[in-house]
Amino acid sequence: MITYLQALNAALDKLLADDPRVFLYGQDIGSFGGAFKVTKNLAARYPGRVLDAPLSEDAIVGMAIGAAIEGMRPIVEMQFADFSTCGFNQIVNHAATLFYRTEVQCPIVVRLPSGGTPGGGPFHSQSMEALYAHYPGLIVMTPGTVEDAYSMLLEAVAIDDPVIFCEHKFLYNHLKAEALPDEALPVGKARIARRGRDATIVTHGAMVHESLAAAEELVSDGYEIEVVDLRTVKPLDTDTLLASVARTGRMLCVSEAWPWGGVSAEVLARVSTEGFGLLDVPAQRLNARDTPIPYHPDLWSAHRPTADAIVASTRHLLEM
Amino acid sequence: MITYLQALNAALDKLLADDPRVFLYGQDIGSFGGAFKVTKNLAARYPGRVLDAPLSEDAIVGMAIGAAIEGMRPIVEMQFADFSTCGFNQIVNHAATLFYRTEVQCPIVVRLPSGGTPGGGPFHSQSMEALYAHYPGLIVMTPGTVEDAYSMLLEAVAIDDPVIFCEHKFLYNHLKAEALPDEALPVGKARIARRGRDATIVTHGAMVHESLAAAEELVSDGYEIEVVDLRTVKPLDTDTLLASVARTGRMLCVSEAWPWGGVSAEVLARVSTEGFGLLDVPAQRLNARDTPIPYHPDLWSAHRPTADAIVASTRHLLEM
Amino acid sequence: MLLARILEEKLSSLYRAGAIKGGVFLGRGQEALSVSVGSHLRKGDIFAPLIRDQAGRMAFGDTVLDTLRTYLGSQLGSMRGRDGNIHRGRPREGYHAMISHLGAMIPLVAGALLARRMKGETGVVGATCLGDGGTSTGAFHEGLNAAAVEKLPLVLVIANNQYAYSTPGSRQFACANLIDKAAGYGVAAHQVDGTDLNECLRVLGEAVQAARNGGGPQFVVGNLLRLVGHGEHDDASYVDTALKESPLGRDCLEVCEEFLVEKDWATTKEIADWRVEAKTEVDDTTTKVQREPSPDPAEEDWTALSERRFAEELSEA
Amino acid sequence: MLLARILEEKLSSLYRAGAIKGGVFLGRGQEALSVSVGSHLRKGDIFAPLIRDQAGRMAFGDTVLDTLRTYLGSQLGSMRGRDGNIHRGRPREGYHAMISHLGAMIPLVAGALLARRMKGETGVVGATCLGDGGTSTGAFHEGLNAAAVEKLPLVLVIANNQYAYSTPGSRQFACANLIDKAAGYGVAAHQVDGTDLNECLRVLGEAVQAARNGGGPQFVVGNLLRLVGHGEHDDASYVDTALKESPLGRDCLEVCEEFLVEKDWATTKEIADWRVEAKTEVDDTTTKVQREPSPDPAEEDWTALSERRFAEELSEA
Ligand SMILES: Cc1ncc(C[n+]2csc(CCOP(=O)(O)OP(=O)(O)O)c2C)c(N)n1
Ligand SMILES: Cc1ncc(C[n+]2csc(CCOP(=O)(O)OP(=O)(O)O)c2C)c(N)n1
Ligand SMILES: [Mg+2]
Ligand SMILES: [Mg+2]
Repeated sequence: MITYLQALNAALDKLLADDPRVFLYGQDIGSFGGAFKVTKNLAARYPGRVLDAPLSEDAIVGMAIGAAIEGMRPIVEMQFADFSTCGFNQIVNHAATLFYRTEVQCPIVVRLPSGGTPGGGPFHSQSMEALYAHYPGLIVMTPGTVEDAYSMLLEAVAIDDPVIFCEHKFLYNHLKAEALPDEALPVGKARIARRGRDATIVTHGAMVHESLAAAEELVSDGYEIEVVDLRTVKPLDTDTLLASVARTGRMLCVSEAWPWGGVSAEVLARVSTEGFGLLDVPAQRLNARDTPIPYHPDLWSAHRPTADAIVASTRHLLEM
Repeated sequence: MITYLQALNAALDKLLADDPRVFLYGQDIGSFGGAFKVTKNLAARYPGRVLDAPLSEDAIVGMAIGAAIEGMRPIVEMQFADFSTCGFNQIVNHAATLFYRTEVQCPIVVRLPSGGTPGGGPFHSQSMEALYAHYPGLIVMTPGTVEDAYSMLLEAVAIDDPVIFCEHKFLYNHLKAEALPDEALPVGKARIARRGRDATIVTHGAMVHESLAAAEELVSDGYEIEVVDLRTVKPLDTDTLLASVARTGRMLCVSEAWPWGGVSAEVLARVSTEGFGLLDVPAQRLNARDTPIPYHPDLWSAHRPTADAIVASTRHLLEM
Repeated sequence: MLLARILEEKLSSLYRAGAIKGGVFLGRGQEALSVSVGSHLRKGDIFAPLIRDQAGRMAFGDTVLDTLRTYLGSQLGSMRGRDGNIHRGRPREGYHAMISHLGAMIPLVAGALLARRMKGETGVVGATCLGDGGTSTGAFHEGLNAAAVEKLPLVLVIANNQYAYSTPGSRQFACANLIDKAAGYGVAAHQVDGTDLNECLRVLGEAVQAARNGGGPQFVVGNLLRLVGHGEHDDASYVDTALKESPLGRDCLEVCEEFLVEKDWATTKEIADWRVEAKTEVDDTTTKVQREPSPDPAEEDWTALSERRFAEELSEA
Repeated sequence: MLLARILEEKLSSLYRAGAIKGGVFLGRGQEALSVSVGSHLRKGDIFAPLIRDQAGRMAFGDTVLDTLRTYLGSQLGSMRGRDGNIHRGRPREGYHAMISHLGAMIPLVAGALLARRMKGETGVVGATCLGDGGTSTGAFHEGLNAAAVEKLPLVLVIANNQYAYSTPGSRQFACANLIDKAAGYGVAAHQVDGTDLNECLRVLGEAVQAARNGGGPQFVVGNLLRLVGHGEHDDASYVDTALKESPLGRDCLEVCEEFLVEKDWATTKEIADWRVEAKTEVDDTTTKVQREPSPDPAEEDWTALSERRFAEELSEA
């Protein structure tokens, strides 16, 4: 069995082994192996290519951009996604604009350990994909499975544009798979995680598993719920969503991020517009609440969508 | 006649005169009067209360927060909205979370000279309202008229929560009104800028005027287009939108910001969901293109929505 | 200082017992420096402590009770379960609640001091602490610089514990000594052996007084070692043994106790009694807090805004 | 340097004639310092100029033609109308195109140098410039510090022209001299009279050589005055008259010409001829560029991504 975290480590290992242009830069990622141990053993295995950075998110991203222009393939680790606000300017104004302005590519990958865990609190729990997706020039991935953690990280580095890689902390050690995949869906394609006919749940990241659990629970009520894992939120695979909604006529979008302008807003805007004729009832969304992410696990469980809340929302959708 | 810019200056003047807790902090806003002259004459009139700041957006916002906790009402000027990325962390993680975490209010106003002007280019043209609206804990205003520039700035300072005040640079000197208003719609209420019956254009900021021009042009085709000016994008006045769509059955949302997760995505998500039964045809959106904002005025005109593009999109909506 | 140590030992054992859901980040070895900051501040001053400032917090007025409430997520704690562990404070009392982003508290304290000046208050001091790693942040630089330009009475204390998480100073900065940074901001510099309480009290006393007297920002570097992991999940195996055995690795509490005994200011017995007393207080308070209710999600007021009229009902969990 | 001056004078008059749609930000008075940076760099080196570096840009290989194309928005310019004025470069040639956010180019150059080192290239230097105001940014601090930690061959040149837009140094920093910042980063410090070309060439020569030889980052402060507004819309009335009359206010070009004449290296006549020559080149190129096509929105490829397969069609203008 291999965990989501081990899959990330294996992907980094393979990338470093296969491509001399790849190097890693981030806080405590060297011999210490990173705050979560995603880079464990890599510094020893690839001397001089897994570098501890100062506590300087802005410089970390800025340096990665400079190295990318020089033909390298830097992979940057933010210790938590939440700290990427301190490197925000370099990401959205420098990396994201470089190709458009200069025709020079900027193949950096910024790894953001994302999402909530119990006791994480307001500054160690954020899901920032919508922030980055709003800016032109970035590709934003939110792998929700062990297989995707592995294959999407490999692809992220292969892409010639900057990639924001939102890996989910809650899945790091919880999620396990039999083996690493040999092949994968192309980047930009959503995946039907579960076939259904009565309604479509569109989701991504850790919410894939809450949604699947919800779908399972609804089986006893006689419902077959389709679950679509977006995988990449920018670009967003509208076609797969529309095809699913064409089958089910109902859609709920579940996202751990905040509601206003989040992934779910973009999904609803697209599906409601392009799938206007396909929807039997209005599309719905379920998000984290519009407050900072609370520290206490009891509050946290009520703040983000859970399988129970998804069941309730889906029932509501089905009964509309 | 009073310009949008003069209205802002008059509001600041009144605020400083009426409330000893108000002070201004930002780059070049003192005796120089600011890059755009919004704070002209104020430093001389209110000695020690209009302070030039170092070139340090992060510190500027951080200091404003500290002063607000101490009971002051700081108004911060970013030289351009685009530079607020450098103060982003303090805004979204400190100001926006303070009340939720500590029960202490954070009444700061961050003025963002926003939006495109010809020749502004990628870093002097951005519309960042969606970024800030995504975060819980912030109020985001986008005044589109001289009257609102004045009255909403007064209200912004009166509000006990942090306000992101997106004033539009293109309107600074172009837009004029007869006089300053004595009263105003409450914050959070959208305004029917033009009555109509055939379709609703929902918009805000400088796009209000492009939309009104488009509506005028469509009169010759026999169409009466309603134009709704959002005024505040968070909170968003869904009720007024729904009431308008109930009358017209059709909606186009026009926004100068980028599409993914922007104001228009949020508007479409809400109206399509809550107004599902009211829409005769799918809601549409028209945004700036999903690239950095180009420098050349010819490219810029093709990048952002203009009256012509709005006419075309509205025609398409009407003919659906 | 002793109480802070005992309390932190309790937090550590509660962590190991799984009684605390989030992380636990302790200040063992840094108490002398931290307590010296807190104890030179007066009521009406401003303090924004950081990660390893349990001792300084208590000297400034924080309590065993509120510490435990915050760590254990009691609804009665100052953060009401919304934030936890070191992210606590009572900003209305000048005791600020840190956000995680390092360096961010510096401009906040500067701004609070600016406000005090505008309100005509004099003789106020604002202190905040940071680690060696935190000096690499843009926030540190912008905040200290802006405070220097305004000549604000800010005391910025750098606890140079030689590591930022696992990262040693050699990967964090290239100056010979962190104190060399002061001149670049035009602020007064102080350096102190952070393992020696007497020295810490003296130097912080000078720094706080200088700030109070209008000397502008004071930059204090205390050299020491943290005698514990970055957090309780961390065994700190990366810490250089030579450093541990150097004077930097001394336990400030032991140094202090030896001093007290040597000077005949306290007997070993008395110190042992204080320890028991502290332990009793901590244990009793723990028992009490563990019986307190957790915050109730159903009663939670799910808005981030203080102005209720702007709260929106979106389709949420 | 002369050519840069003449070219900028042309840009100023084009601006006044309304021929340039965006802003124009000139380096008048800063040419000696700027050209000294560019002229010590070799092919294969890295240069990220800033606002007032027309002279340094040209010394590094930028041309009158591309400058005018960018300002006038010709489709044939290196930025193809997508970006303008000082935001130009050819990053593939080591000549970087600044973003507006001050300080942001420092880590970029550091990262490029890190990459060169990883690729095994030696003897490379990377230079970048910044104003006095730019030293207050977090980006400056983080970038210089990270470069120092990696001991990269970065030459960071601060053009201290005494103002950031309208803001004087006294509202920008509190250190006695900007050079005092170097020690805090552990980097070598150089200071120079920015109005004296000889001195600038000598000091920059030393700094670039030191970086090339493995001496790590070099921090250079040139003292001078900008002899022009912040941008051409600005009359710079805030500049202190005493400063203008001080040695800082000397025009480096005049200083240089006097020197040449005094040394008998050139006659006044020869210099006048150079001026005419430069003017002719600038005028001719302007005429040519003004006939070039603007970028055509209809042919514009509206995607920010280089990988076409990920471009999305959203409902847009
Ligand atoms: C801006 C930012 N980046 C990263 C982190 C994650 N982080 C938390 S503590 C820490 C190390 C801090 O080291 P130092 O400042 O020396 O303080 P110490 O822990 O040694 O007391 C890091 C990297 C953070 N809190 N803030
Ligand atoms: C981060 C950031 N904030 C604000 C600005 C707006 N701005 C452009 S130039 C300038 C003044 C720069 O002063 P200085 O660094 O001294 O350079 P100078 O113009 O004097 O050459 C300012 C404030 C900016 N470009 N970047
Ligand atoms: Mg440390
Ligand atoms: Mg300057």
